[in-house]
Amino acid sequence: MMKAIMKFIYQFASPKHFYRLSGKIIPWFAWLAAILLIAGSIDGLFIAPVDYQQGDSYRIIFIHVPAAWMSMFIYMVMAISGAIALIWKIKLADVIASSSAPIGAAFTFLALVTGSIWGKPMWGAWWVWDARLTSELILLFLYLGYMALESAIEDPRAAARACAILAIVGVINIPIIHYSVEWWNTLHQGATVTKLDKPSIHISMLIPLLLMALGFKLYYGAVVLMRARNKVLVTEQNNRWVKEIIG
Amino acid sequence: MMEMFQMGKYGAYVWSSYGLALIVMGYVAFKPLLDKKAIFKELSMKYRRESQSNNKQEQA
Amino acid sequence: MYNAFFNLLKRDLRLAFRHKSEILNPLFFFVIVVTLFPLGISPEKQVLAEIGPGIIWVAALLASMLSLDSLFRSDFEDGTLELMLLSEYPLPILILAKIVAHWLITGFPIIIFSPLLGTVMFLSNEAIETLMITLLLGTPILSLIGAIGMALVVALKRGGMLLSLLVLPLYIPVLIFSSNAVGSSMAGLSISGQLYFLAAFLIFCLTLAPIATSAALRVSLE
Amino acid sequence: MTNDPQTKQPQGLSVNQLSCERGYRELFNDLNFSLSPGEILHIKGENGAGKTSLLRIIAGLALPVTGEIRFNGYNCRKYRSEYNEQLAFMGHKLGIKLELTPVENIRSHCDLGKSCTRQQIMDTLKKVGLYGFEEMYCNQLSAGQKRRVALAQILLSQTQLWILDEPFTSLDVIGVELFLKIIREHVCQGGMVLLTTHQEVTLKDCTLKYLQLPDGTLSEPE
Repeated sequence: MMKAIMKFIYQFASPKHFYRLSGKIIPWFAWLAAILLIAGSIDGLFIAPVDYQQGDSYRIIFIHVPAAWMSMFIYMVMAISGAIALIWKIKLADVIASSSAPIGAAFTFLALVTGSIWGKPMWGAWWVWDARLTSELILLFLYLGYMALESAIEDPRAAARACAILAIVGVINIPIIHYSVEWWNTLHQGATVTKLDKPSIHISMLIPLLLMALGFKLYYGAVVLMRARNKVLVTEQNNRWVKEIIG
Repeated sequence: MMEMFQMGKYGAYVWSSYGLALIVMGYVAFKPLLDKKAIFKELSMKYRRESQSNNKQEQA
Repeated sequence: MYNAFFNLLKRDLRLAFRHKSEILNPLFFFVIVVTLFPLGISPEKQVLAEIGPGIIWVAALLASMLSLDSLFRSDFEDGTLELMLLSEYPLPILILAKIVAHWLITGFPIIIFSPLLGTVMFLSNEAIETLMITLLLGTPILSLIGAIGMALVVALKRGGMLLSLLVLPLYIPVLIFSSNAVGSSMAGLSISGQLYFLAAFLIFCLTLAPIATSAALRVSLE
Repeated sequence: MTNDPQTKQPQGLSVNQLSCERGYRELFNDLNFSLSPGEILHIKGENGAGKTSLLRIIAGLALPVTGEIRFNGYNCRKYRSEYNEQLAFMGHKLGIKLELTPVENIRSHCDLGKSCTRQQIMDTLKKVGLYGFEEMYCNQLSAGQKRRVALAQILLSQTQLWILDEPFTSLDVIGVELFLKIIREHVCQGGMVLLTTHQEVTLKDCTLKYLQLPDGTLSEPE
């Protein structure tokens, strides 16, 4: 039984099958993401009511919070698919992991910069050593390390395996880092900063937030598949089906 | 109408955030399309080279 | 298996004693970096006592990171690492022996010298005591985590910069809790929480880091 | 080994459907051969044909793209420790520490596998022609003498399968002869040897097979 399931998975995850299937999925993801992001932006920018404490500046959270969620989600995806690749030797998992890294780094960057832009009117400074921003910054370092390691190792298969190990080590450490930064922050700053993060959010603000979050997820899905397709073409370049596609 | 875009006194912050998101995400989404073109070009050149050298071998 | 562990440990220690610079360089680095701060910031007692714990810990962190190169580099270059991978004994055990040896060579002298630097930075006696305890718990963690990073870059020609990018983010919890413990004991606060965290983290790393390191070495030597 | 369900197993090494890539270039594809006790396999091929890669894959240091290697019927990747017990490897890097003496080198190599006494080490050193050099540091030895130290390590490993990558490099004529003699003795006692070399190997009373890379055709000398 187990063998049959594994066989199915291997077949499903075969590069050729993946290439065909992902080609069909991407347009759906892309269009849905575009619709959701546009709707979420309009809702977030113009329709959601003004926050009585922060005025209109809070509208940045519709970018900031989903981007921060995505940054952590994508790192998780990288670690899990890295583990899958190491344990079951599924090549596609490696491709997904390494295709995810730049997208995750971009979201982390976005979360950091929007957090800082939001911080300027709120805290009066571009940068505050707030626990979330600091954790996000460390996450960015983890992403940069991952990408640097990947580009430093010449052999693509060795690079993928080394990066998988790094991602797993990183993902085990993230909760520890997060906890220590939070603890450090409460010691030094008190709870002055976090008031923005945990207000019981009103439904009219929640809707655009969820729209944006879902849009970001679908956007990630579309882009990661696009990048993975490109990688598959390169790694499988000696196979006949690639030659047939390229002609 | 203009008030709506000014967002109180926070217009610059909000719009720059959204603008930046658009630029970054747009670039990330657009890059694979460019890559794909480059890969197709490179691989098709490689295959042409290979088939050429194969033909030569057959002729010889 | 125990014999394999202890013999490898002995071999590494013997090698280090034939290359004394391997022991002394990280120590000198540690001392020099700490002495730079009074020169760069201010020699005032209050200022130094305030920033002292953090500075000593950052210096220990950097010294430990820079000494990582000696952990696998020479074994990689002369091929003994390859033979270690082909040993019939479990690789994580052998790796652990190498890490312990490396800690004894580079981490332990730092602990011995830390009271001196604590005095120079005007730390109180209790704070110096705490500093030594945190170093005792913390530097092995640095060696263990660093070994993973070093194993990933050992085959690369210019691995040094990359190593710092990989390893330093993972060092952050140790830095936070250790320097905070020293600062707290200066202020006369309880430090048991920080020490418990460090001890737990040490045990955690002790069990998992050798496994991750040996997986990374197998990839690197391919 | 005992866990393996099948009871009657073929003795020796068998390589099935092995393929290997470097970068995106295929080195060899669908390689099949087997080696029984008492046989020598000489792997031939031009530079870059993948000889070293093949040896490293068989030794378990590198991963093939596809295919598997079985030793006495069991999968080498699954039963790594049992396989390593039967394996001795000599690569381009000899695995000799320059700061240690031949005796120390051999001893630390033995610590990774089967233990050996000082008497055994001295006897082996005499056999490979290093009598009188045992207390010199290896950085004072010539390249050929270092080879001999590595040969002594292989001899003392008491393993069945020897994997030798260019073992005759930097050896003089006498050294090569000595090496061949030792290989023959090993094979006559039921050992197996896999080797690459650019020299012609002539061994009487031994089954010598050739494997040509990259196409993987097997042949025997007339």
